[in-house]
Amino acid sequence: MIRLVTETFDPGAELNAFSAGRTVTGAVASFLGLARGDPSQPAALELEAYPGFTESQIAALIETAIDRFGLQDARVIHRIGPIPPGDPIVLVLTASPHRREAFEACDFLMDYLKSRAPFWKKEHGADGERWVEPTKRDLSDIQRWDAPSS
Amino acid sequence: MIRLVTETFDPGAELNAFSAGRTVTGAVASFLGLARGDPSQPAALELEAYPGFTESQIAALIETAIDRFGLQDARVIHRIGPIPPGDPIVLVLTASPHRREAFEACDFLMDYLKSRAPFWKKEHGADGERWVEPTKRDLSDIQRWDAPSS
Amino acid sequence: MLLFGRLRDVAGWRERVFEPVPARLSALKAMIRSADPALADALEGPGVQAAVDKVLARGDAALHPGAEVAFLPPMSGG
Amino acid sequence: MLLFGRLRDVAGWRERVFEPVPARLSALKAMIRSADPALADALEGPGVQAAVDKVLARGDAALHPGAEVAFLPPMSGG
Repeated sequence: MIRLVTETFDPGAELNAFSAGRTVTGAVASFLGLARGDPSQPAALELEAYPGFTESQIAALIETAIDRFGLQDARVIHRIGPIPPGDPIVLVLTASPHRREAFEACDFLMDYLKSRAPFWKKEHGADGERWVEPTKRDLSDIQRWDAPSS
Repeated sequence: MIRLVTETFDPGAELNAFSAGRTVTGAVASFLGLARGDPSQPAALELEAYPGFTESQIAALIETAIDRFGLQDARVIHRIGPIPPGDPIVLVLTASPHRREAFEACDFLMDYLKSRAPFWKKEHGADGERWVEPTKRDLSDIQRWDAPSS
Repeated sequence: MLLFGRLRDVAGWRERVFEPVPARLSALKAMIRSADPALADALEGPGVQAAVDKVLARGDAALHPGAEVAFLPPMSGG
Repeated sequence: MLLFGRLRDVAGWRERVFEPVPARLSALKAMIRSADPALADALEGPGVQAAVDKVLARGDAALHPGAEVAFLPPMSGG
């Protein structure tokens, strides 16, 4: 499940809702990305999505992760629009019977979200605004998952 | 910070408290372990700790993780005593400027908690009770972190 | 036609309707080049992808009347 | 002296006071062997560690009067 939100969201409530009633799960991994920035500024960054396309791309990615890692469930909540410093940007949740798969799937989903999901990010810094593109580290992170496993 | 609790705890509230006001963090990874078991049974498992010793061992482990992965913070909440199916057993939280270190530190802490932290676990199954010791997979997971990095 | 991220800043607009819709993506790009060479250059930049009706386009996709074409610069979420 | 996990089930008790405290861990184990050979065997089992005053003991640690000795079978948390 993927949800794009234009207002802040409650990561703890999302974690609890995702974990509730799971008597066969065992492992829930999560990643929470927070907006870094000067707390005196109204926005640390601004995220743009392509409504409809962004959700369908991420929904397909979640299906890939569920199949690849044998997950029971996965969820992505992603903020769009202007985001104040300290606010949650993204929350990825994965559930599986064993912790290794839950961790790896969460890591995989974040790497894809960082460099291949349809978002465009503008950072608001002291010296103005700039569009952010994936870093070299983001690109090498994502390549870990492309390597043939055979 | 390590906390042992004898009653259930609220993972979402812990995640929110850990994440609050972090304008320089960027990345919070978490792992939540849930008790698997038959929902009609009063307890899925029972965990014993050695009060004082268990906390000091885990506190030292958290310090190791903070140094090794350059974390800003880390927290472990661990349930002890009888635990009903579906209840949280352990929550590990890590905060760092980049996601890779947050994920790896969370993974590292869980591997240690599974096989080297002073807990003794008794599972309540359909065929009675049994003490659980680390699985082969737990032992190979922990060895990943022992390999010399040079 | 929709522009995202820095492409919008290059063009100075986000959404524009082309009537009639050119038959192929290459024809649309040629029209853009004659109107705004800087934007046309940006569309050829590294990592820029096109989507037609919210599906990523490979190669010189055909366009139908009413097609929604979007140009997507390198993506960065999270 | 404290026993944890399955060692407690082997012994049938969790906590016992030895007076006077033997001078070394090896002497304590010898006392246990004469009283409960099955427990003594379990203490020599794979992965069993000893802690003295809540610090893991390496080798044949010395014990002082009032020392808290704990025997810890293989651990499994989370």
